[in-house]
Amino acid sequence: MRIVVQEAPFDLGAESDAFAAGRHDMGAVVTFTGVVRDVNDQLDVMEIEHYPGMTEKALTKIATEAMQRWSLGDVLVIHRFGRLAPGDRIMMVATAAPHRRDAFEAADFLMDYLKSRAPFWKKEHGKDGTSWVAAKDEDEDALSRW
Amino acid sequence: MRIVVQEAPFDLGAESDAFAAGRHDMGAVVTFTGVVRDVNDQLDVMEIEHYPGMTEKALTKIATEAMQRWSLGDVLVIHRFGRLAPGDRIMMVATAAPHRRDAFEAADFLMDYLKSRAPFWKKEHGKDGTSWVAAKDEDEDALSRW
Amino acid sequence: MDILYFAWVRERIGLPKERITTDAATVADLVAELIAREDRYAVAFSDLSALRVAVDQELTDFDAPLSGVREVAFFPPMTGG
Amino acid sequence: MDILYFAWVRERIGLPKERITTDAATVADLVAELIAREDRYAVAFSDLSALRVAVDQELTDFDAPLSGVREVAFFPPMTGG
Repeated sequence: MRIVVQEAPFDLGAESDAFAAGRHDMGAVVTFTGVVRDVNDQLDVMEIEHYPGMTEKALTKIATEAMQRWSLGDVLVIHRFGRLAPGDRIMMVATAAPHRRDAFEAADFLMDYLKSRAPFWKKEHGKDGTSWVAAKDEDEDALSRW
Repeated sequence: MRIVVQEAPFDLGAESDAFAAGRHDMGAVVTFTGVVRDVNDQLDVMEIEHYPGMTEKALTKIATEAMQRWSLGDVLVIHRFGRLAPGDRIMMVATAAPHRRDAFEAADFLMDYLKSRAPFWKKEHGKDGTSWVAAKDEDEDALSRW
Repeated sequence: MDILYFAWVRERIGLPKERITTDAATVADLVAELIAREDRYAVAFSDLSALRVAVDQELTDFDAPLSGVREVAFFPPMTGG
Repeated sequence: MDILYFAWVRERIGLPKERITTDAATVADLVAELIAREDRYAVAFSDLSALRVAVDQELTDFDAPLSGVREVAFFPPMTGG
């Protein structure tokens, strides 16, 4: 299990290559990558604030719960903070499991919990000024799936 | 949409890096990678046979259906054939979507259909001789989820 | 018409592909014709529930018609992914 | 006790962190104390349903006890991922 919180970009290709590489007992690897989205060319900067200390604890707790609930060989969580541009990668999770159902469900679970239980906040700086991204009811509701 | 059927290994890192790179309208990217599994050091070679011509058609049909059913920006499917060793990557799919639910569900759907509707067959060459991998009822049943 | 065999069907029949001339109206008729030919076909086609068929590279059923068809393939359930 | 503020709570109160001495028994008591202090606190805490609280870096409720606690943080619902 590896949890990384950093301001710098991460190397998705290298991380994907290295994750669970050479393991003969894991038939399935799932990755999710979150990207700064800007549909109508409105966004200049996505600023991500976090709570140093609690962030690492919260991510570790979520990843540990995933390891307990599914049959997984490994879990990776990388999440950035700071100022990001449209198209930049914000975060990634990866799960490795003997079977695909576990890898998919665990990655899905990690994302639902990361959305609503990891202490990150997003502020958009755009053509129309700045605004904090509001949490969505559907994201909170998604937790009841697990 | 890109469909690749090849004997050679693929570069997961490079593919992950390149897929949907630089797109500002896709907030979510999911990848699934299938790996040759050998739990008890029993397997020497996994031989994958396919039906040239039909394979590409079947994969294109499955990917096209995913693009129609979910809001996706892009789909990638790479599947190898030939002789693979334990730990080798067999195949990958990738999906890019504005929102994570579409990316997850489409990747899950692609895998379920790839398992039972793409003309590949696996033969295990191991310590105890050779045997064709039997299709699992649960894989056929999984199709009814969609 | 080209007939293709894959995986253990190919192994039991002993060849990957053959060209035949047939008046079979459906896949099932073609299977009956093949079974009548030789023992190895009878063995390979002994349990049709364990087999799948593609006609012109599209998965279909054993009652599919064969008129105008160029290629029929027989194989066990697929195990991709 | 350290009190931390994040996102728009930090912006409304105008600082990211302060150290206070309090006899508040619960988070709710602490909030009442802060609201009584100055208008900017009253504004930031005007709708508690829009706020979340962590005590010693664990998400909790507004009725959580504060005895022995070193750090309390207030912030809007999180938007990770």
